[in-house]
Formats: sequence, structure tokens, C-alpha cells
Amino acid sequence: MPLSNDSGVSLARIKEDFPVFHEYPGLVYLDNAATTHKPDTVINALVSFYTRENSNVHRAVHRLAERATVLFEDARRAVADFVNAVPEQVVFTKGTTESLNLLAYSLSLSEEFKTFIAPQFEHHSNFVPWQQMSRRFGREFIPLEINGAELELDTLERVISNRKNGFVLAVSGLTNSTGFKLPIRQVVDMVHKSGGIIVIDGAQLIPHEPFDFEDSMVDFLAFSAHKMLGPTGIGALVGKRELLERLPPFAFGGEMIDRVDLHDTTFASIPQKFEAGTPNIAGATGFLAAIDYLNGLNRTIVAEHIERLTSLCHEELSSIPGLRILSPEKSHGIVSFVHESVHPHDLAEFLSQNFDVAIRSGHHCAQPQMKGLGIRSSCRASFYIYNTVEDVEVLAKGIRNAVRWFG
Amino acid sequence: MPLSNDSGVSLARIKEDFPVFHEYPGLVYLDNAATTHKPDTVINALVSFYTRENSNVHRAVHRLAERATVLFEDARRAVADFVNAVPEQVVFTKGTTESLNLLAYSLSLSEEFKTFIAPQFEHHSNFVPWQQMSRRFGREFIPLEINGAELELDTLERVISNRKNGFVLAVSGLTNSTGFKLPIRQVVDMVHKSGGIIVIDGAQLIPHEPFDFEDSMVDFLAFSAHKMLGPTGIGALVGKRELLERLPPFAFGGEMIDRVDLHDTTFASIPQKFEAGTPNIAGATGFLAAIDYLNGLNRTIVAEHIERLTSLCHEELSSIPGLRILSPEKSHGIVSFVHESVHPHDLAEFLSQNFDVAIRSGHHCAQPQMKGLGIRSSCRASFYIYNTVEDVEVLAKGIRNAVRWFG
Amino acid sequence: MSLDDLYTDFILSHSNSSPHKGTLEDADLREEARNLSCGDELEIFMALDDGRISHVRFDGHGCAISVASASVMAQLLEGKEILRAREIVRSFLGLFSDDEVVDETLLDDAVVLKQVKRFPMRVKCVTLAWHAVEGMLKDLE
Amino acid sequence: MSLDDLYTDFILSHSNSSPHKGTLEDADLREEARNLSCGDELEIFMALDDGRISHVRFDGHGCAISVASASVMAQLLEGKEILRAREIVRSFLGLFSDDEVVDETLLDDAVVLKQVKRFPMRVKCVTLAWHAVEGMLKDLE
Ligand SMILES: Cc1ncc(COP(=O)(O)O)c(C=O)c1O
Ligand SMILES: Cc1ncc(COP(=O)(O)O)c(C=O)c1O
Repeated sequence: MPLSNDSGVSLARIKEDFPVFHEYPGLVYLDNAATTHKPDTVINALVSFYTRENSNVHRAVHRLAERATVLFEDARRAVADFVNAVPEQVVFTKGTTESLNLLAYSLSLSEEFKTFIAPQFEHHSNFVPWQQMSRRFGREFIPLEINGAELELDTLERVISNRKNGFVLAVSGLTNSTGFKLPIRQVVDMVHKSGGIIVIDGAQLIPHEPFDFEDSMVDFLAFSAHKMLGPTGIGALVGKRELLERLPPFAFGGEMIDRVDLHDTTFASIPQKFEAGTPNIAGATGFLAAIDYLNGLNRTIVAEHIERLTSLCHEELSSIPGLRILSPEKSHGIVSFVHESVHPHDLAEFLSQNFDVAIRSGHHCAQPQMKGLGIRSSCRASFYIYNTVEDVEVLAKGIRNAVRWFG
Repeated sequence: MPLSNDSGVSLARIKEDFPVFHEYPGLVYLDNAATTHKPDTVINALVSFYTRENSNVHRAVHRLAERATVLFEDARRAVADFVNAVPEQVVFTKGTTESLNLLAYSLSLSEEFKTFIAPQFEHHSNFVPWQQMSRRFGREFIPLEINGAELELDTLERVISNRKNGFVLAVSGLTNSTGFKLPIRQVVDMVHKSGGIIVIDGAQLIPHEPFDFEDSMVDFLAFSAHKMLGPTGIGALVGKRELLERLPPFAFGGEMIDRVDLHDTTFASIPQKFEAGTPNIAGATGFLAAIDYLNGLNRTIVAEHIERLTSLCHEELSSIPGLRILSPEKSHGIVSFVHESVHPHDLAEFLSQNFDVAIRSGHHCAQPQMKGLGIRSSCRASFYIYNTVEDVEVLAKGIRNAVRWFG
Repeated sequence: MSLDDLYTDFILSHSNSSPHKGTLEDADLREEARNLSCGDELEIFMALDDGRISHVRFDGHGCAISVASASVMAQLLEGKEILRAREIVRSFLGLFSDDEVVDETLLDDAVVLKQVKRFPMRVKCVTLAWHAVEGMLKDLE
Repeated sequence: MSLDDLYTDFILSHSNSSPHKGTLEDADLREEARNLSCGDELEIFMALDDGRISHVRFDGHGCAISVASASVMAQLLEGKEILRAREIVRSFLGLFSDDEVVDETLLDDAVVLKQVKRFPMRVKCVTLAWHAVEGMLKDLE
């Protein structure tokens, strides 16, 4: 197999680094778009933090506080380096959803942006905040029409060209319900040419491929650690410096202030301005370990590996009678499908109980996308670095069995 | 020593359960108000979750998702039981700061409350949100005058009696800067009699004593896991059911929706309505383990133990020339002080380097309280279940040394 | 837990072909049962006759568990007095709650569905139609 | 790390009694240096004479590190040409940044303060007065 990383470790052996696969050797985990598993280095980072550094950050001068603060800021630097940004541009949040809410709220308070636009295939976390903040703050909301699972550039062009006022396009780099990959470069150009700014929901994209924030010209980028080997409860918002500096803060409290007077408060500089309260410090150290793990792999080879699994999955599933694939032909890391005679929940349950295959069934937090496809729910298999060709084969075999059983 | 819990385990041996004290046997950790250390059961709960259950919650039917969901809801039930509420009343947040921001924002959107009141001794996390939301949403903000480190009931009475409109009093059950304990029962009565609602910032109180939400009649309660043996990045907002049901949501996204249409969204019922995005699932399992640990102790004995340490500390420090204690005489768990000739940062640094004593120095996220005391910053020693009489003695000895050194 | 624990012949046969599937032109009561996270929507129709439930039908889209459960429910409720039907529904829902003591004899065949309790993610499915009917019956003062 | 690493006699003597502590009535430049998280506020006064810094004084409230550093700074800058003073300040601040190469010879005694770099929470203290002076000198076009 050509699947080896820089240090010559075979990708096939990656599962060994993940305790969950020692615990459940037969587990075929294909629910990676929901959350990924964690390598032992990430788990150990948490244990180590609570054993050796545990302390609050930024506030005290004692030894543990000093070490915790340095480690927390190291994590920020690692996240920044990972997407080629500088540490000041990285705001730690609870995850993608908080990053996007923070932004939607802050951009609503600013008078610059009159219109929020989001394609109908967005995850609820990148759709409902824009929709609801528009209502609350009297902005215009445009749910951008999609064609099946794809956004057509013509549609975008029609909606954004000739806009008089500043607008925000919020769009996924890679959609979670079908794996549609946005042509980011083109979209960024179009948006900027029309005087708008662009927010990339990177929850699915960032785990999958190298991304250069600086070079991409994207205005904001949001992602979650738990979908890229890291712990739950930590994520990031990365933004252009001048925008972060200009925008008002979202939450108030410890860490984010400068001077608090009885009736007014001045705020800290970025990124602290956007980080109120004790952050998820242990989570940040786990995020750091996750990024270290990913950096230790050859990410091009990993991306190719996942692409191979995805196209193999397309191939295998398309030969099953009655099965309809909803993902675009060139979807990345994700294959969504429905079967005409088996309800998605029954299929997922059957696969879990008989084949120890974990897939996701439901609306994938994308009800408008489901409507766009004319369905109510679907099944989704999603791949990550530890998945293998055998995983795909077991999935296909399991589906054939289920169809017979329920048929 | 009479300090034993139900199962006869001496409190003096509690340190053995905390890996940090194995790592640093000489550590005298007196920065518990900032964050506490974690027993091995909490650390193991995180390892176990990532090894055996790791999965997203509420969404999929596969085996891991099922187990993660059950565990997450078990954690909610444990938190509810801990403060005598029902699970639907418990909203998981990132911590106290997020709980209070969520509330300040949501109460601002509601038309019922025209005035927000917070004493000047509040932590910034329970002061700045009310101050800033008032500005943004055109409400009245009243920073309640304090006398030194205490809130006098007369002052409160003067401000809240004869109010025509609904108001919110946001106040700490136990202040973090000096350890002033609010007479909650009386204050709740006064507030309700005047037609207001009361929000208790329980960040310091809940770790220290049994609290009965139902019985207290308090309207909202906020606290953080990391200050009561749990992990960072998780906390709770507990609320009266009818208020939670009535209030609009704070953040939008996955989990908190019911039906998403292109231009409108209906929301899930409580508590999910207030939980957008993937929650800190591992954090919740750690929170559960922390509560289990506390439940295994005799909490009355623990509270007495901490009271003894606190009053011993008052005693020891008051005999040091030039040292001024800022805490009220009957402070709980916290003793704040300044020395006339040693700057708080220098004192804290000296104690850490020479005596391995960790205390906090600074404004303790309470600048208005510092102003009220006529100082810029102070030192704070704060105690928790694993502290001992010797810890207090080392602290006092260290301070005497520092005074000589800098003198 | 083997597959057969959940997807028994009983469930499969009820979900694949139910004599109670369909609509009711002259229904006295109509209610929608929705489980949005599954995308499931069932419509329940009920005809009454002199204090009794004369006909029950359900229609729509659902997983095997929710459909089978709706079918069993229709079979069980047809012909029952309203008061009795209320007791049956309460008992069935009680199967899935921790603190209720349930008179299983009221439930007949439907009692086999209690195994679904071991699959916590599917409790919503098995109770879907029953919650809807609980509401319909409550509305009859 | 022993105590003496941070609180040397050098720092203690500068912080306990500095010949530069005080105000300057006829200052040409005045600037406040604040470190709000410590509650520290120093005021820096500077008198200029023909392109040179003739007098530097500081006043206010600060920890031993920030006060000692302000004292050392005052001592070092007095008598220097403005251009030269800028270089000195840049060099000193460079001690605490990772990527700068610093000409330590410019710094005289002040160079001993670089040990504070090993105490990351105190870097703000040791650079407090210097950042203020950097701003003052920059404003002189
Ligand atoms: C009284 C009080 N309120 C609020 C907070 C904020 O809690 P957190 O930082 O966990 O959000 C703290 C602690 O920092 C506190 O002591
Ligand atoms: C595309 C996309 N956006 C946003 C989210 C929300 O991320 P989180 O739940 O970590 O906040 C997800 C995953 O759930 C996602 O796949």
C-alpha cells in the first residue's frame, strides 16, 4: 500500500493510535462528520494538563498559572500556524456553532452589513444564526437557492452583483450533509468584487485539507476541534485582523475587559476581546495535541486516501438496487444516500447492531438541504484518516443485508 | 482529627486522590477560587469517555451515539440532583460567564425587565454583561453601592422598593474577591416582594455548600464545573421552568431547533432550546464524575473544615504587622489581603518561588470592588476540600518571610 | 444485543403491511405526529361512535418502529371506550418512563414493544403515535 | 528557579529607592503607563533639551519589577539623544520578543532585566515603562 506518511508509518496502522479501536476492534466508525475519535496523544494531553499544569490562565503569577498560560497560548499559536494566521487572529470558542453565533451577533451590531446570505444547504449552525439575527436586528436575510446538493456560481452571481450595501456570505467550505466542496477561490473573488465579506464554515473542510487563511483572502473562518481529533468543547474563530479589531465583542466578563467602571467598560485587545470567562484550557491543550498529530502526517497522502475511500464508496453503493446517492459525484469524505424501501433510521440501526458499522441517519442538521433534495432524512457515511478500504466494504455488505432483511 | 467523611476517610487523605499533589508533593495550592484541581476519578472519566463512548449526542442511532447520549443526559440529571432541580431546568454552558451572558441577553430581549441591578462587588462576569446589555438594549443599569466588601440590605431595600417595572437583581451567593456570603433567603424575599427576579452567580457558592434550588425560590443560578473539581469548558445555568420556557434562545444552530424553514425557525423545548451546537460532551461526563466525588463526601463536614481553615487564616494573617485583611470577618473559603509595603504581585511571586504556595494576586476580575476598597489589587488565598491546616501555616510563614525580604 | 431484539417479525410484519394504514374520510379526530429529527410524520385518524373508538387509521412516513407501533396501537384501540383507551395509552407510555407502574394486561400484544426501552434513541419512535393519540383523547374533555 | 533569579539586589534596590522617582514640573512629555490587570499605573515625565533627553522621572504605583525597570530606564535614557534613546528602547523591548536580534551593548545595566523573560507573567511588568516611552518618543515625529 502506498499509504504512508512522511515518517513511513502506514496509514493502515493509524487505528493503533486510537484507544477506541482497541476497545472495539470490530468497530467500523463512519460517523466522522459528526465527531472524530481521539488518538492517545490527545487523551494523554488532557491527563497531563490536569496532572501537571491545571490552573486558570492570564491571571495569577504562581508557577502553575504561568505554565497553564504558556501552554494555552502555545495552543493558540498552533491553531494559527495550522491555518496560516497569526495568534492574535485566533479566538477560542466552544466550537463552530459558537464561532458563527459570535460573528452573526457582532456583525449584526455593526452598521456596515445590511444583508446576510447563506445557501440552503448550510448546517443549521451556519443558517439559523444569520436568519434569526436578521430578524432581531432588522437585516435582510437571503437563503440562497441550491441545485440539489450544489451551489451554482450563476445563482450566487445573480444575488450578489449590483448590491449597494455591504453584505455577508456565510457558506461551508465542505457541506456536512453531502460533502459538496465549494470552489472557495472563485467565490471569495466574486464576493469581494461585489463589496461583501465571506465567512467560511470550516467545520468539515479544515479537518480534511490544508488551508491557508492568509492566502485565501477569506474574511472569517470557523471550525471545531472535535471534528479533527481534538476534544469536545473547543473550537476557533479566525478573522482578518482589521475586522476583528473593528467589531464589537459578543460576551462579557473576565479576561475580555480592560477597565471596568460603574457605567462603562473598555475592552481588551484581540483576541481576548472575544473571550469572556475562563476558557476551556484543557480543551485547548487537547486541540494542540490534535494539531500536532495531524502535522505529523503527510496531509496530501491523507487527503488522497480519504478521496479514494469516498469514490470507492460511491462505486460500491451505486451498484445496490433501490439506493439513491445524494452526494455530488465528486463529494469529499462524505457519501449520503437513501434506500427506497428502508427508512434511514432502520438502516443505521441494523448496520450498528449487525455489522458494528456506525453511520448517521437523520436530517444532519440541514433541514432546508433535505427539502431541497425532496427527502426527509438520509443516511450518511463519512470518512477520516483511520478508515480503511475494508470499512467501505463492510458498509456495502451491511446495506445489502439490510435491504434483504427489511425487503 | 474529626475530619472524616461518611465512609470514614480522613479529609487529610483527600490529597491522595488528586494526581497534581503526587506530581508536586510540596504544592500549597490556595488559588481554588480561580480553579480547583481534579481527582483521578474526574480525569479517568474523560479518558474513559474518549476510549469507550466518544460520539456526538442526540443525533444518531448507532451504539456509541446511544451510549454518549445516555451518559450526557445522566450528567444533566446529576447536576440537577446536586442542586435539587429537574433535568429540564439544567442548561449546559461553557461556564458561569456563558450562563450569565446567555441570561442577560435573553432577559434583555424580553420586554418584561426594564432594570438590571448588580452590586459593585460582582465578578466582571456578573457585572459587565448586565451593564453592557443595558446599553445595547436600552435598559436601566444600577450598580448597587457596597460598604467595603459587603452589601447592606438597607441599600438594596432603598433601590428595589417601590419599583414600578420588572427588574433583575444579579448577585453572587459568595463573592470571589473577598468571600462575602449573601443572606440569600432574605434577599430573595425582598426581591420577589418588590416584583423582581433574582439571578444568583453561584460560581463560588455551589462548590462550597449544599444548595436547594427548588426550596431557595431563586429564579436563576449559574455555576462552573472547573471550580468544583470538574473539567474546564463546562458549566450550567439552572432556571425556573416557566421562565426558561418563556425566554427567547441565545445562540442558534444544531440541537436547539425544531423545524427550520427558509425564513423562520421553531425551537426545541427546554433545555435544548438553549444549547446550540455540539456540547462539551466529555466535559459533561467529567462534571458528572466531579459531582459523584463531592456526593461521596460528607458535605457538612467539608464546609466546616473549610470554615476552620478560613478562620485560622484570618487569625494568622491578622497578626502580621502592616497586613490589612479585606475580607469580612466571617468570610467563607476566601481571605483577601494587602500588605502596606509589598506589592501583591511581588508577594504572590515570592510565595510561589520560595514556598510553593499558589495564591492569586490582581483585581480578581472585580475592579469596582477594588475601587470600593480603595485599592488597586490584592492577594487572595482560597481554600478547598484538600487544603490543610499546614497549608495555612505555610502561607503565614511565607508572608512573614516576604515582608522581611522586601522590607 | 442481537438484531432480533429490536427488529422482530412482529415489528416487521406490522410495519410492512398494516390493516390500519390509510386515511379515514369521515374521521372525527385528526392529529399529526411529528418527529422532526427523524423527518417522520404520521397522521392519525379516529372515528368515534357513542363513546367508543370505532376506527383508527394512520398514514404518512416513518421508520419500522414508529409505523409498527402505530399499527399495534390502532389495532388495540379500535372498539374501546374512550375512558379505557385513555388508560391503555397511559399504560403504554408508562412502559418507557422510569417511575410509572404499568398494568401490562391492558396492553395485549403491544407489550412486546417495551423491549424498545433498551434502545434509548428509539423511544421517540415507538411512542410517536401514542403521544399524538394521548393529545387527541385529552381534548375530548 | 530560585528567588534570587527574579528578585535580585539589583531589582530590590532600584525599586525601593530610585533617584528618578518623582514628578517633573516642567516636563515636555508626559505619559501614563497602565497595566490594568495588576492595577499598576506609572506616570512618566520627560524633559528635552536640544534633541536630547535631559531628565526622566516616573511616579505612581507598581510592583518591584515594573518600578525597578522604570528606574533603570530613566537612568539609562537621561542625557541620550532622541535617536539613540529610540534605539535603546527598541533593543530593550527586543529582549522579550522571540525573533529580534538585540544589540545588548546599548543596554548597559538594564541587560540584567532580561532574566525576567523566564517569568512570562512578569514580562508585562518589566516592559511597562518602556512601552510608554516608546510611544512618547514615536510622537516626536
Ligand atoms: C463569582 C464568580 N462569578 C463568575 C466567575 C466566572 O466563571 P467562569 O470563568 O468559569 O466563567 C467566577 C470565576 O472566575 C467567579 O468567581
Ligand atoms: C458544516 C458544519 N457546520 C457547523 C457544525 C457545527 O459544529 P459544532 O457542533 O462543533 O459547533 C457542523 C457539525 O456539527 C458542521 O458539519
